[in-house]
Amino acid sequence: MNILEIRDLDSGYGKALILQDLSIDVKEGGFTAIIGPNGAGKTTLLRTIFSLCDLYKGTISFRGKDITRIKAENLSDIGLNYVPQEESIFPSLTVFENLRMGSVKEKSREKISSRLERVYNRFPVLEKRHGQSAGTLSGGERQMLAVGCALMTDPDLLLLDEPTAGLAPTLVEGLFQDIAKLNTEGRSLLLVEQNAKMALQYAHEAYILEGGRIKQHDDAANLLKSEEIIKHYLSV
Amino acid sequence: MNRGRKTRPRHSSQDGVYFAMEDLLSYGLLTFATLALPSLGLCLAIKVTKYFNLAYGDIVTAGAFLALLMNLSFKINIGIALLISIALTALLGVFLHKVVFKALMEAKVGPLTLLVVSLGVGLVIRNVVLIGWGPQPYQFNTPLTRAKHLGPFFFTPNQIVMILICILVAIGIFLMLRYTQLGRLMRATSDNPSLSLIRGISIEKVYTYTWIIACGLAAIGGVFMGMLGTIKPGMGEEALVTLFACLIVGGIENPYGAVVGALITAFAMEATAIWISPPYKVVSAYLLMFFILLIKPSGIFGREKIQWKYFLGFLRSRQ
Amino acid sequence: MEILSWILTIATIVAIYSIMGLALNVHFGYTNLPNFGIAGFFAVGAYASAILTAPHRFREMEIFAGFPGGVAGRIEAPFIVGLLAAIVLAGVVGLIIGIPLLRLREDYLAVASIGIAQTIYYVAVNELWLTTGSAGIRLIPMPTGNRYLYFLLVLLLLAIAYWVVNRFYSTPIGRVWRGVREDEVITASLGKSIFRSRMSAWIAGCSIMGAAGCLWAHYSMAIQPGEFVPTTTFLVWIFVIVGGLRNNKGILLGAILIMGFFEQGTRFLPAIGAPYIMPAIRLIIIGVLLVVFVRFRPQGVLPERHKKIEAHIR
Amino acid sequence: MKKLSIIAILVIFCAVFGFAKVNTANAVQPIRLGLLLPYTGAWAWVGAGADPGAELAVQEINADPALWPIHRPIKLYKEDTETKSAPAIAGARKLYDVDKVCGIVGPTSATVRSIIPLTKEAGALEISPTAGTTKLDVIGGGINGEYIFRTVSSDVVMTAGMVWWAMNKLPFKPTKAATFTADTEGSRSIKGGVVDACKVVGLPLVTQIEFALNQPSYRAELKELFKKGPQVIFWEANPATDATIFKQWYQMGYDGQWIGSDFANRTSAKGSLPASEGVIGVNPGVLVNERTNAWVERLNKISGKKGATPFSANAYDAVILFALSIEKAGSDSRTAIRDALRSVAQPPGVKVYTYAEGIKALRAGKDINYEGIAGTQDFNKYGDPITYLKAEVMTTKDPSGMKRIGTVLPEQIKDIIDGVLAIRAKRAKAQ
Repeated sequence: MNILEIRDLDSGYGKALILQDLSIDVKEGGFTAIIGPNGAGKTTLLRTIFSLCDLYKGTISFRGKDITRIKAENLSDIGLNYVPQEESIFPSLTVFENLRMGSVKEKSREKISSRLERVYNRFPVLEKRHGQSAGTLSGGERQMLAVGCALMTDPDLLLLDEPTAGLAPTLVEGLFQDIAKLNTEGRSLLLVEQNAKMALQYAHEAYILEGGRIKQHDDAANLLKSEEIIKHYLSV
Repeated sequence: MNRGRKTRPRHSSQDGVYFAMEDLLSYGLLTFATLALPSLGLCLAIKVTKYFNLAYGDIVTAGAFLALLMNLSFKINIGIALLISIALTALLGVFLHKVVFKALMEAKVGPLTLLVVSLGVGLVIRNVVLIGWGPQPYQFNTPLTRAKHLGPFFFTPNQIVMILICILVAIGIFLMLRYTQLGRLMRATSDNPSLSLIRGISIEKVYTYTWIIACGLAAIGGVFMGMLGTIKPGMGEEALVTLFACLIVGGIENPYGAVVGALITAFAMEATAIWISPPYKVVSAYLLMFFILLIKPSGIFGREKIQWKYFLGFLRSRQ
Repeated sequence: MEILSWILTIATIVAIYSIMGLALNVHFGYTNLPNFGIAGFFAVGAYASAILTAPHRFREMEIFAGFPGGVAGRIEAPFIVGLLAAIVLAGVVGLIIGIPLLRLREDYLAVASIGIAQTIYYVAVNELWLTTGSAGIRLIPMPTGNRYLYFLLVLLLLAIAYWVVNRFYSTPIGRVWRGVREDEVITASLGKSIFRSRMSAWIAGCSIMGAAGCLWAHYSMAIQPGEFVPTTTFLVWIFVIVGGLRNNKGILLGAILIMGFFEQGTRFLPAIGAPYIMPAIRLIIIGVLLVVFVRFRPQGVLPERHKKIEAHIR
Repeated sequence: MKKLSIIAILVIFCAVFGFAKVNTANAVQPIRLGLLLPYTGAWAWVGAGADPGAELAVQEINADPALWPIHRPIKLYKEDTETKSAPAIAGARKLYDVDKVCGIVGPTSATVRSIIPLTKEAGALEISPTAGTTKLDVIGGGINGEYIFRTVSSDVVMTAGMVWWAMNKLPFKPTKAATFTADTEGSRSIKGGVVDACKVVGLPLVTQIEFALNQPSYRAELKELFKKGPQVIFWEANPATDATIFKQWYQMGYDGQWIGSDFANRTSAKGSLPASEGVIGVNPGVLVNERTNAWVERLNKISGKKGATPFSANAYDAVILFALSIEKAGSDSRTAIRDALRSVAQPPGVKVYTYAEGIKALRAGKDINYEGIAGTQDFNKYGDPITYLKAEVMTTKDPSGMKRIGTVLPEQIKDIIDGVLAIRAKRAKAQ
C-alpha cells in the first residue's frame, strides 16, 4: 500500500519547467530517499507536493486521494508535513512560539500540550531554549526545531528537505538516527538528501533524480552496492 | 533677501528658551499623536505584506471623511463616529486587498509592481472622496476649547485625550503582537510566508487581519489629523511621505521603530518650525529620512552598524 | 487652420512629456531605478533655464510690486545657455541625490524619490531670492519667438533624446545597465561596478528630464512651483506603463494616448454636475487604467523587444 | 499590434474632432465667448463663484433677440485651468483655436500670466474678473500690445480698503499691526499692498510672517505672530489653512482683530467657524441698493445659493462689457472688439446701468459709459478699475457664515491708493 503516489508529474516555476514526467511512490510506513546532484529538482519536487510550485501535468495522491488541488495551508490537516531545507523556522519567534505555529489549527489545548511534551521529550534541548528567539539557535538546534514543528501536527508522512545541510559532520549521524527513529515509530518519510551515502544507509528505497527526471529507482541496499552510484554520488 | 526667513523666531532670553521648549514638547507630542498610529499601521502592513502601499495615505483620508460623514451628516458624537469610521475604513482596506492586491500577490509579482498599482488605487480613492465631498475643507463638530498650561505642556482637553488614545492604542498593538495568537501569526507570516503556508497558517487570513488593523489605525490617524487641522481630500497624500520618513527612521519593519520614528520625526519637524523656518517643517522629515538612509538604511533600530563610509565609499568602490 | 494650431499646442505638450517618458525609460526600463521624483528634476531644469534667461523687465516688475527682486532677470542669458544649464544642473542634482538613493532597494528608492521631488518643490516655494517663490517666474522668452518654430525645436530635441536613449540600449553601457536590471550578481561578477553603472544611468535620465523642464519653461513662458507636484510624476508613469515600458516607441505612443487624447480629448466632453467632477473622473480612469494594465498587460501596448540576458552583458 | 494601435489612434482622433465639428453646425451662428476659470484645483471656489455671474449675463443678453449684440446671441465656451498653467494654456489654446472664441473672460492670478502671451498673439481681448495680483498693475490696457483688462480691482485697492477699515472702522485705534500671509503669489501681492498702505497711513507693522499652506499645524507661526502683541492682523491664506489657523489661534487663547481679503469668504467661514467669530474680510462686493438687490436675486436663481458668490459681479460685468464692445465694434472680430472696449466702459458717455440700456443707447448712436455691478468699471491706463469693496464679518449668527457690516467706496480710499502708487513708482525709479 502506497501512502503517496506521484504519476507523470510536470512542474516548475512560472514558465520554467523543472520536473518532467516524474513518478514516485512512498510506501505506508516506508522510508524513501531521493538523491541527486545540486539543481536536479529535488526541492522543487517537495515544493510541488506541497502545492508551492506550479503543476502543469500529472497527479499526486495521498492515501489514494488526489491532493493537487488542496492548498498548501490545508495539507497539514490531512496528515502531511514538510520540513523545508532553508528558513525552516521563524527566526523572530521564540522556540515555543515556533512550535505553537506548528499546530495552528489545533483547537484542543490538551492535544497541543501533549504533542509539545512529546517534542520536548524527543529534543530536550528545545525545552531548555523554550523562550529563546529561534533566530539565535545553532544550526543543529534549528533543524531539531524544524522537525519538531512538523511533528506538532502528528503527520503520517513527513517530507524532509536535506535536514543535514550545513550541519557539522558530528551532528549529522545523530540527526539521521532521530529521523530513522521517526520512521520506526510508524511514520512514512520522504527524504531529499545530497549526502547520498548516509541517506542510503538509513532509507528503505531510493530514487535518483537528475536534470528533473528520475534516473534510477531501487532498494536503498541495492543502490548502495551499485558501482555506478558509488562512482557518481558517493565518492564526493 | 529672503522674506520667508524673517519669520525665524529668535529666543535669546531665558524665558524665550523655556517657551520654545514648551512649544517643542506640546507641538511635538501633538504631531506625534497624528503620525504614530498611521505610521504603526503602515509598518504592520509593510511588515506582513512586504510591499509599500502608496494608497495608505488616501486610506487615512478615507478614515477622516468617513468619521466626518458620521459626525456631520448623521450627527453622531465624534468618539462614536471614530469607532464607526475605524470599522468602515477597515472594511475598505479588506475590500481593496481582496479586489486588487490579492490576485497580484498570488501571481507573485514584485513589490514594485504592487507599489505602482497602489499608486493607481490611491488616485481612485482620493478622487472618489473629491467627488463625494468637493474640494473645500471640513471640520468635525466638536466643542471649541482653549488650551491650558499643564506643567511643561499646553493642551486642550481633546488633545490630551488624543495623545492618551494614541499611546494606549500603540501599547495595545504591541501587546497584541507579542502575546496573542494573531500577533504570532502576523510575525510568522512576516518572517516567512511560504513556511507559514507549510505550517498550515492561512496567510490570506493574516493579510486580511493585518489590513483591518492597519486601516483601523489609519482611520484613527485621519481623525486625529482632522481634529488638529482640517479635513480635505489631499490630507493623507500630503502625510504619506512623512509617514514613510517615520518608518525609515525607525526601521521599516519594526513596529516599535515605527512609533519611535514617529516621535523623532514629529519633534524634528516642530524643532525645525521653531528654530529654522516653519515652511521647511516637512522638508526636515524628508532630510531626516535621507540621512538615515545614507548612514543606516535599516533604521535606528536596525542590526547593521552606522556606515559612515557610504559618504565617500562610492568613489572608491570597484565592484 | 486654427485647429492645426491647437493640435500643435497639444503636440508640443505631448512631445515634452515624451522626453520625460524616455528619461524614465532610462531609469526604470533599462536600469530598474523606479524614479518617483520626476517632477523634481523637471523643476530643476525649468528653473535653471528660467532664472538664467528671464528678462530684466521681469525683475523690474517684481520690484515695482514690492517683491524682492531675486536672481531671475539679472543674467538674461540666451536659450542655449539655459538649456545646457538645465541639463547640467539636473545631472548634478541627480548625482548628489543618487549617492544615498542608488544603494537602496528599488521600493525604498521609489518612496525616497517622492520625498526628493517634494523637497525640491519646497525649495522652489521658499527660496525667494532664487526662485521668487510660489509666484514663479514669468516673461521667460520663447527662443524661436513663434510657436510653430518652437514646436519644431521641441521635435528636434525629442528626436535627439529618442536617438540617444535608443543608442543607450545597444551601447556597452546600456547593456551593463540592463545587465544590472536583470541580475546584479552576474554583472558584478563580470567586474562592472553596479553603483557606477546605476549612477551613470541615473544622471543620464535626470539630465534628460532637466532638458524637458527647460523646454517646458520656455514653452509656457511662465512657471510656478505648483506645476511640479507629484501628479506630474504620476502622469509620466502612467503613460510609460500604458505605452510599454522599455520600448521607446511604446512610450511615444503612450504619451500620445494619455497626454494627448485622454487628457486633452476629454476637454470636449460635456461637464457633469459640479465642475470638479469631470477632472476627478479623469484621474479615477487613469488610476483604474494603471491597475488594469499592470494586472493584465504589464508589458504595455508595445512590449520590449525580447533579447536574452546573456546578450546584454559582454 | 502596431497597425492596431495606429488604427485605434485614428479612430479616437476622428471621434474627438468629429465631436468638435458637430458643435459648430448650428443654424444661427452665435458669438463665441471663452470663459477660462479654475473649476478644480486650489482655487476651485473662485471658478465656482464667478461662473454663475457669467451665466446670468449671457442669459440676460440672449433673453431678447431684438437686443442681441450685432443680432447674434452669445455662447459661452468654458475651460478649466485646474489652477495650473499647463491646463490653462491648453484650455486657452482650445478656446482660441478650436472654439474660435472672440475673447476670453478669465483666468485668475495663478494662471493669468501664462495666458497673456496667447491673447497677445491672438490679437484678442482678455478680461479677468478675478486676477487682483499687483503684478498686473503695470501691464495690460493696451500697453506693450498686451490687452489685458480686469473687472476686479488690483489688490492695491483691496489692501487699501483693508487698511482703511482697520484705521477708521474698528472700535479702537490700532497702533500695532502684523501681516500673516501665505507664500503664494496672491498672498504676497496682498502683503505687498498692505505693507505699502500701512506706510501711507502710518500704521507700524511689528511682525511680518509668511507660511506654507496646508500644514497640519500653525502653532509655531501663531506664537511668533503674537509675540509683539499686534492689535490688527492682516492675513491671507486659503480656506483649508484658515480653518486650521483660527482653530489653533482660538485654542491658544490669543487676541487681535483679523482682517482678511477676498479669501475671507463664505467657504473659509464655513470651514473655520466658530473659532473665527468676529474675523473681518474686506473684498470686492456690490453696493447695497435696489439695483444690486434685484441683480443678486436674479443671480441666486442661477447659482442656487443665497447672496452674491465671490467674483460673480465681476464676471457678470466682464461678459456685459464684451457684449457692448461687440455691438460697438459691429463685428465679432477679435481686434475690433478689443479696440472698442474703452469706448463703452468709461467716460465720456452716457452712464448706463444695464445691458439693455447700453445697447439701446449704442444703437441710438450715443457714446456710453457702463457702470457695472461690481464697480464703475472705468479703466485706468493699465486696464484696471477701482471696484466697490464690502466689509463682512464671520459669525455663526448668519446661516451663510458671513454678515455684511459695511461698504468701502472708491472715494474713501483714493488717498491711500494714490499714496501706495507713489511709493511704488519711487521704488521702481530707484532701481
